[in-house]
Amino acid sequence: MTNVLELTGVSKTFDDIRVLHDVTLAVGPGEILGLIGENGSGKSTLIKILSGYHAADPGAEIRAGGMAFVHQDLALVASMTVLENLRIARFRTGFGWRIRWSTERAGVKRFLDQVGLDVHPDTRVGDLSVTEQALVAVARGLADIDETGNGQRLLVLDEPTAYLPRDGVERLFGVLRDLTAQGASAVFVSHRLDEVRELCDRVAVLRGGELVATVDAADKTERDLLELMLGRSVEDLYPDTASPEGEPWLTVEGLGGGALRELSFTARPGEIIGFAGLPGSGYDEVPYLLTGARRATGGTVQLDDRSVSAATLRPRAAIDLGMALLPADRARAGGAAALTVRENLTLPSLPAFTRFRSVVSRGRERKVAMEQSQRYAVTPRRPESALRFLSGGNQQKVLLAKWMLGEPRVLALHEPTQGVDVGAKREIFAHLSAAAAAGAVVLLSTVEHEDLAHLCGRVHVLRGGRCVRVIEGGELTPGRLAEAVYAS
Amino acid sequence: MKTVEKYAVLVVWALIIGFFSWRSDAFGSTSTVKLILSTQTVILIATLGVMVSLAVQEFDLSIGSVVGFGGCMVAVLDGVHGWAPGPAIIVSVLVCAVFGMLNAALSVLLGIPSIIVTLGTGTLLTGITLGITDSKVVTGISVKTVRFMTDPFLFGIPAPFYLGLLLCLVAWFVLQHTPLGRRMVFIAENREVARLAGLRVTLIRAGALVATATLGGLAGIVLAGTNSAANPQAGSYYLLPTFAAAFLGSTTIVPGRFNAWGAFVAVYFLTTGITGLQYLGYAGWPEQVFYGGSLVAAVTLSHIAGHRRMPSVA
Amino acid sequence: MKTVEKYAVLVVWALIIGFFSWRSDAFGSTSTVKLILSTQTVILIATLGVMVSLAVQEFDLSIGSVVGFGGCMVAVLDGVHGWAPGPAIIVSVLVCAVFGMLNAALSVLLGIPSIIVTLGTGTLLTGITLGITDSKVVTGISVKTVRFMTDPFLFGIPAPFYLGLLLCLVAWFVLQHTPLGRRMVFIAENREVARLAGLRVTLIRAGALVATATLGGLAGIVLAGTNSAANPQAGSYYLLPTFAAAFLGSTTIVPGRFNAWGAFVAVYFLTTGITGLQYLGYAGWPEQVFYGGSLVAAVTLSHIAGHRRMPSVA
Amino acid sequence: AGCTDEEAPATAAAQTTGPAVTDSAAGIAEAQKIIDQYRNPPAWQGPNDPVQIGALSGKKVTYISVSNSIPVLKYWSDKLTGLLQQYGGVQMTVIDAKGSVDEANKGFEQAIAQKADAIVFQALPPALFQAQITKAKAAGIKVISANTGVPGKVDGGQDAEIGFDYVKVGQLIGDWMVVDSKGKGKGLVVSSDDVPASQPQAQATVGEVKRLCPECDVSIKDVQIPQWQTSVPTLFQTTINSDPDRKYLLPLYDGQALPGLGAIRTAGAGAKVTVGAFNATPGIVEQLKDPASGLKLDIGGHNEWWAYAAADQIFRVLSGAAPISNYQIGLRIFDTSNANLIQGSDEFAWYGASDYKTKFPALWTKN
Ligand SMILES: Nc1ncnc2c1ncn2[C@@H]1O[C@H](COP(=O)(O)OP(=O)(O)OP(=O)(O)O)[C@@H](O)[C@H]1O
Ligand SMILES: Nc1ncnc2c1ncn2[C@@H]1O[C@H](COP(=O)(O)OP(=O)(O)OP(=O)(O)O)[C@@H](O)[C@H]1O
Ligand SMILES: [Mg+2]
Ligand SMILES: [Mg+2]
Repeated sequence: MTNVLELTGVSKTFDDIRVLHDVTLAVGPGEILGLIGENGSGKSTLIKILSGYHAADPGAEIRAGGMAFVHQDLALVASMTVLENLRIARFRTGFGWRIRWSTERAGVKRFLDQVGLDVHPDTRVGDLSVTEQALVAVARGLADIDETGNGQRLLVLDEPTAYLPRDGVERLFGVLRDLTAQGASAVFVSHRLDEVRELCDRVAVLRGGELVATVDAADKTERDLLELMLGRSVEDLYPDTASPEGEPWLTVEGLGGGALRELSFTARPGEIIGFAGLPGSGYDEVPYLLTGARRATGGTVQLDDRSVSAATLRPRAAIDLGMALLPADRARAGGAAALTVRENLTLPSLPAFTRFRSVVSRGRERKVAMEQSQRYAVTPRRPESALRFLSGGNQQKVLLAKWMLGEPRVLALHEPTQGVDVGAKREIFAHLSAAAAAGAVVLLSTVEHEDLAHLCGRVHVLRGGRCVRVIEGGELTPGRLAEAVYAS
Repeated sequence: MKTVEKYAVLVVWALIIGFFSWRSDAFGSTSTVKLILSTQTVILIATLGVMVSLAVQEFDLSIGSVVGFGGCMVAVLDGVHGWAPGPAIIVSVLVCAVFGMLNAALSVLLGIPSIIVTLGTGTLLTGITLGITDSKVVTGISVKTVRFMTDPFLFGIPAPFYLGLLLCLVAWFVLQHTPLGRRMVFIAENREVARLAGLRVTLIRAGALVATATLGGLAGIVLAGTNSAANPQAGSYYLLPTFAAAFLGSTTIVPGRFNAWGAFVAVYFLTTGITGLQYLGYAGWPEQVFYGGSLVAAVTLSHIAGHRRMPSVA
Repeated sequence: MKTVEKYAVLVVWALIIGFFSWRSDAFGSTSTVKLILSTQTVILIATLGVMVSLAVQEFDLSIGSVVGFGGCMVAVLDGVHGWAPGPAIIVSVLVCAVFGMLNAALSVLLGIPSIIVTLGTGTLLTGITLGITDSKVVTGISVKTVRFMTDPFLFGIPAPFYLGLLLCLVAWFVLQHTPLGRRMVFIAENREVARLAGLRVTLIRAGALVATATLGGLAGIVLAGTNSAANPQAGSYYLLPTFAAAFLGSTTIVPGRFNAWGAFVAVYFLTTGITGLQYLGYAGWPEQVFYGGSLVAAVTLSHIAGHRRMPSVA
Repeated sequence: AGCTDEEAPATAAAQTTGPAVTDSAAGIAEAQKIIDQYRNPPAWQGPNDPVQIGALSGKKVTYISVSNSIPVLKYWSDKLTGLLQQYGGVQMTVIDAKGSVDEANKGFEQAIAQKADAIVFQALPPALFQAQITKAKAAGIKVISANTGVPGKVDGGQDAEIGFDYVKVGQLIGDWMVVDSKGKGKGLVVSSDDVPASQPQAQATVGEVKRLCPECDVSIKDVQIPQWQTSVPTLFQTTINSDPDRKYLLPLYDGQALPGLGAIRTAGAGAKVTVGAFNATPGIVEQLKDPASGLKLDIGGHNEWWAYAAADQIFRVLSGAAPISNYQIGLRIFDTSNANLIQGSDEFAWYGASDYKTKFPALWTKN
């Protein structure tokens, strides 16, 4: 049988920078091909070329059957409904091009079920959690691929699991396996190498825009894949974390808002505290409510001897208290995509870059931006390029670096390593741990149980908006965490 | 509150009608209804025009120029060169559509924001209009055309009004019931995402700008036909009223989206107040105070009722 | 290419100057320079005004009305009620600032898009201006004020030009060199990011709208002072040219951002062509063709040079 | 200090009007006499003093037009440029202010910068340019206003005024209404106070009707240029609906009437109302022949005659001769009785008067 997708000599140059270099690749029928590579190695660019979003440099040859895509940034419009987002490009029309809403509604139900998403099709996407949004994007991919008929079909997923909890991942894998059983193929991009090994038949590795290897997944260990990706061997992913000492100086009491009903905890300087739970449990609201990004309905936050009511807390006041928030929604809340890396980096701490408290010193900014880019291994290291020209993972590093500049005393993070490659993940962890060692409190809300288990001294498991369990010490393993999260 | 929001403008409208009917005997009569319905067709069509491009987040500031140009073009072809009305109208509309393509090429293909492009091309077109008419009022439009535009057609109201109504119907259907309409909203909300989702963003945006220019041209033709002469200067006065009506329309009927019936209501709402004031003898500056004031009041009211859901304009 | 983009408008400007100097002997002289510099101050100040709110993504369509109102207000206070120039000017500017606060309250606090709000409040204010002046030219502004506005101050150019220059300097400094300017850019690009970074988004947006109205009022006062009288209809003329200049300015010097020197260049660029045409004897529609054409050409050129980097307007 | 133009129309009207009539028959008779006279071709009425223009060659005039997008203003500037050049070798630069005070100011500045010998400003209120006029005169430049309303009224510091007799125009409209309504008409004058000549004309109509027709009734409404398109149509119709007897709709200019004519046609009210205006703009005056439009009167001012008169005034001012206060530029009433005159594209043929073309040049002597 012929291949579903054949790429020959695909290159891509942005301005004067070549980000893809003569990539030649094929996907066979019924095959799942993993595509891995460091942040900025060109994975998304390759996929956007497939989808027609970017044009490849002249000389490339692309042969493909029917394709559907799940893009890295999800490509959803928050103000529109699940149904509209799912069907926007493929509405079925009845008499006089009228949209057949009832048919459509029934039609999408199947795909929402497939990904295990139990929401009404008329819900606004913006009202869903990031995880649920990811499932919507996957459902759209499934619906699209379903529509491409019985010929050669290829579903391309760019980091679909970045926001998914383990059960969502498993469900997705089940769906993908079913698809391939029916003869469709898939391209799967992920920074979670265990997932890649588990799901894929073959793995293509990009390094600096070049395809360095295409290997059988079964033949390689995670460590092998990692070395192929980075071109060097790597040490441990997780840093050693010192056990914190001293008196608790962050006290949160009765914090509520959104899905979160009531949460109380205390933290000592240097502690890394995790929050875990299922979507809707409120674990992912903690960073926002605590820093005033979302309006809390109640509770108090006490830092040292300063106590504030959470309901009146605003980002500005939170920052003054020494708090920092790294939100999950990079595009909307993280950084200004059109502005430069330097400008994004210095935004919250601009006064520190001024002369006479009124003139911004661009020289000082540039120097620090360069240093931060280096310290956080942002590539390409060009502080004057717009943030949106960086790959997703590198953007994430920039945004973490931006908050670190202010040397926060409380660092609240939501999915800080989403879309970040293993190497970068390691660096981010090292920075978090260093911040903790320097006396900051780090609060981490994430679906990555592995990370929680390794990094945190203690994890709060939430259900129904309340903390149902605190896991710490020897009990704190990924397995136990998952158990606690999924126990009902 | 949602219902309040949907109908806030209608309620204010009803209040205004009530007030003027109470204060002026002449106001509350069918002749007033006829008057209001039959004199606003040019604005109605031009408002639908700007609405189409606003619906995909494009600002077409050349609308006034196109209205002026369309009217003069048909007057020159029909009146000066003696073309038959049919071909003269068709060619004029087509030329306006071509102008829309210029706007589209510059703003969609080259990526220059449409608000800047149309500010420039609009001025250019006004200059051209003055040039081709030699800055003179153009006359000689066929009696047939003029009669068609002004003779009562149904319930004593001339045909163009029904054309406007038909265009509203089409715009309502397309925007609210077809995939294209949904896609336009999608594009307005997030152009990049729409592209990634596989929509033909370029085509749809360009199409909207062409539609705006086409409708603008049509409005100009109705204006020239109604007056049986075309004034090359007339267009510029349509810029602000059409945008005002389109924006006000976006706060009612389907609040938060540019929608046809909202625009329809807005056009007639705004004119009702002016008409009422004229009945009471307050022509002149009170009209403007009222116009501005009621625009602000209606938008604020439906906004408060609907808790900040407005189409994101800029 | 970046340099080409930065200076594309300047190059086109130089070409235009070259062309007119070649075609007209009278054009290439210091008196022309003086003329061009001394007569565009009102537009310059008003352009800086709209630029300030455009810089935070707010559209203030009431600029023209404020210019008209500011002039009439000072003329009424000084000319009719016999106030001393100082208090008359200060009170007029303050009243304009209060009007800016109304815009800010409606658009920033209530969250209605500023483009709709200012369309309404602008019309309202025009009505009020006509009302307080009885729709007539108001005269009688103190000789002192008039002399200050019109007597040569330095190099034969009157003081208001230097005031405009000073305001450019301030705007340049604030927008490009202070934390506030940087914060405005972030608010324009992504309000949520700005909010989460602890910026006082509401205050800054409101402040920008107040600044726009204040500068608009100042422009009106310069206009009235220059003429020793105020025309209540004068303002409406300023809406499109100020936006044209602000947009064109955003494509040069610091392409992609609304910037003071860009606006400065744009104002004088656009007027140079018109002045040149007048020297050559082409008053009337060729001016408009040239104005629109050169606006489109300059924007397109710097756009092509800079690979689609424009401030996101709408 | 204060608002200008307040008293002006009244005094002007007082100068030119006769005493009020005692009964309506007498009024109608007087009005009829005037109307008959002005339905005929306008007669040459001076001036007679020659003017030396031999030394004027090479002098420069800057002409500031309020907006050359307006047909007649464009015509005037073109024609005047030609006449000055042809007869006096005087060079005229045209500035199109495009409705902007700023641009008009620039015109004054430009004239001063270019050391012009005279400035003519067209249809711009002198009160608004007091400072500019003073400055120009200080620079030794003569200043002439054009079409500001009242002939010979030079209270803005200018050296001379050249224009139609708008007061006369206003009176003629009033006379015509008195006659047409047989002394019983109710009318609405639609002014446009942003045009300088509007007040004198509007007041003159009101004054004349009051003088000649005790039973008549005229009111004034103001609709300014930016609202012509949107407000005039509804104003016409609301007037028809609310006060059906007020059937004389009298906007100042036929360009202002144009949007209203469409509304009348649409309302099918062409037979019920009578629209009368000034300018006889080609393209609009033709609608006299279309009963559906409602246009029944359009007084024409002879635009070429105006241009000759303006040239004459400029020559006089430049050569230091005393300016003429009222040129009595030809006016002619076009109404349904003589609408057949509106024929062909040469608007000047409609007036049946062309002696200005020889009389004026005869006054311009070379040595
Ligand atoms: N529109 C663009 N203009 C310029 N450079 C770009 C553009 N898009 C991507 N790049 C650059 O291309 C390179 C590849 O980016 P890409 O997004 O394909 O990486 P990726 O492999 O998907 O990374 P990640 O794992 O972080 O998602 C990066 O260096 C990025 O900065
Ligand atoms: N965006 C949407 N998503 C899901 N369902 C929708 C959407 N818009 C409309 N529908 C549903 O489709 C059906 C018909 O839609 P709609 O209300 O637009 O039609 P209609 O009542 O015929 O039109 P109108 O009210 O405009 O006259 C309704 O059941 C409505 O709930
Ligand atoms: Mg990627
Ligand atoms: Mg419905």
